[in-house]
Amino acid sequence: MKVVTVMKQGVLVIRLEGELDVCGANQFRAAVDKALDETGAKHILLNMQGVAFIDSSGLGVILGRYKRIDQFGGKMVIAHLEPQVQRIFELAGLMKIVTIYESEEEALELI
Amino acid sequence: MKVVTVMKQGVLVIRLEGELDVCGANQFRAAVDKALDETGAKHILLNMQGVAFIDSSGLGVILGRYKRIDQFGGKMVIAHLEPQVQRIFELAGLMKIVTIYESEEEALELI
Amino acid sequence: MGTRIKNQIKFTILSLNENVSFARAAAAAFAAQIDLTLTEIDEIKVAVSEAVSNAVIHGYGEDNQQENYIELIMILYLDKLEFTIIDRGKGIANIEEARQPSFSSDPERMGLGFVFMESFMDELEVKSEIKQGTTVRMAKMLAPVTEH
Amino acid sequence: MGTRIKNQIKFTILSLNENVSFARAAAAAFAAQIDLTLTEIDEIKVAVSEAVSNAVIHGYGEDNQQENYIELIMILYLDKLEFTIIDRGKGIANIEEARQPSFSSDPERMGLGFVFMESFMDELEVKSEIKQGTTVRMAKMLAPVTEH
Ligand SMILES: Nc1ncnc2c1ncn2[C@@H]1O[C@H](COP(=O)(O)OP(=O)(O)O)[C@@H](O)[C@H]1O
Ligand SMILES: Nc1ncnc2c1ncn2[C@@H]1O[C@H](COP(=O)(O)OP(=O)(O)O)[C@@H](O)[C@H]1O
Repeated sequence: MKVVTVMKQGVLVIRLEGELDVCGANQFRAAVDKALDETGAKHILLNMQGVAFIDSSGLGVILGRYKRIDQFGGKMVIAHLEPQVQRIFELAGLMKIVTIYESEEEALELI
Repeated sequence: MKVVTVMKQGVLVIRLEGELDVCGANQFRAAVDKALDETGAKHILLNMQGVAFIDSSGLGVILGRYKRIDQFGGKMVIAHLEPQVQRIFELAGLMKIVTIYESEEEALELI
Repeated sequence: MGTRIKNQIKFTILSLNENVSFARAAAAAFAAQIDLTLTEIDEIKVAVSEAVSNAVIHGYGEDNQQENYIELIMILYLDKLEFTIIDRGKGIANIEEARQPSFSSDPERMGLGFVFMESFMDELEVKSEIKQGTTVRMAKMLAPVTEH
Repeated sequence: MGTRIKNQIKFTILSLNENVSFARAAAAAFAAQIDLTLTEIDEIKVAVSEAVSNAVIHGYGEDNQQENYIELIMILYLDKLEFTIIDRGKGIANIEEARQPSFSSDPERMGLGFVFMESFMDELEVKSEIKQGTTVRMAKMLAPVTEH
């Protein structure tokens, strides 16, 4: 799993590449928690274009980061969700707490 | 392995898709021998654009078809050879008996 | 019908997070020999991923030893594709409770593993014994093919 | 150095032409855990494909029975990636002769299997006994990594 984090208009943008399973989830957690600590960002934009696989371990870390920013009123938005990944999001009820956008630009504008 | 055979300007054009291993080789042999029987074609053009893997079983059937048409003065030309497949061709000395072209059109023109 | 084995692959992996993706890829490669849709293959990948992750995370847990093996048996029958995942780890005390949606013994996890296995496969059977280990058998039924 | 096992996967497949691609994909998936070039992964795929094809074609031959198993053991050491392919088939009478370029007991084949295994791997060891079977062990050395 490749995790790239970058600040854009005060939002922590996270670009993921690879499979978000138990391994990917560990790498994701470490990278994002470090970035949140360092930047103090309130909102998260998750660019999932490079993620073709996710399972419940992957969902768990996304939900965990959501909970972390939610307690300070932060929002989580997602750009580029692959159909098979979206299906898993739906099954897990995650669509209720995050908003999905077509592109990073659109997501940044509307956050 | 998907094997499509079509006659073009008197040449038997064979388009391959998949991995040319022992399984692919069996399917290739059956399809090409049938097409040679039915069309009586003299020359063969092998379009290898869809082949990303070949091993010695795959090489073996190509060489076998070459021998079959060679005894009647036929030629075998190849279009679109992937680099990793070309490497195997070189190691096996097959480059000496077949000519490689960039595209099917070029190969058909120059056969 | 249904009992004849058409193909079978059995493998043993060390209990490591890194091997979950391997198991998933192997399951997808095994499934590729039959004509499934991409969605069906994705479903199999998720289900196998959940079962193998559980063996690594819950079955063997922190106890990452060189002798912690997970066995994965893949069998193609005429009418179904079956995956059995076996660990010799700590076992499940209450299987019924474990299979409930949202139940997890780990507060950091979602308790959706068994839910996904259920939703994505047509059969799911869990056997477990404390300190002996856990066996999860799951299968996807295949559309009958007319032989020609 | 070199003896510590970092990861290990063992699997058993039925001797079927269709399983050669499976074995190859599994080898590539196992190799993917280390930082190899695409060319190196292609080389491993060819070498494993040759050894498993030989087990199916020569080891068990026409004798396609339900009990014909091929074992594939993949081990990652600190300094090398090793693949061992074992069949319990008919064995090789003269190993030295069999390893010669262009030697094949089958006129339809090229006799290049062992040549490719030699060229693409850094170690190749063949053990065989008539009617007992054949074991091919091959390894690719890994560039030393500086740990940080
Ligand atoms: N192989 C296993 N060995 C021991 N316990 C297991 C195993 N698989 C599942 N469990 C138990 O069942 C619970 C529910 O599993 P699951 O639905 O996959 O959710 P999760 O993995 O998110 O906890 C786990 O939290 C664990 O306590
Ligand atoms: N696993 C095996 N069991 C029995 N014989 C084998 C095995 N592997 C190789 N051989 C013998 O060695 C010969 C050379 O093998 P190889 O170099 O792979 O060429 P090819 O497969 O084209 O014949 C084979 O023709 C066969 O006689």
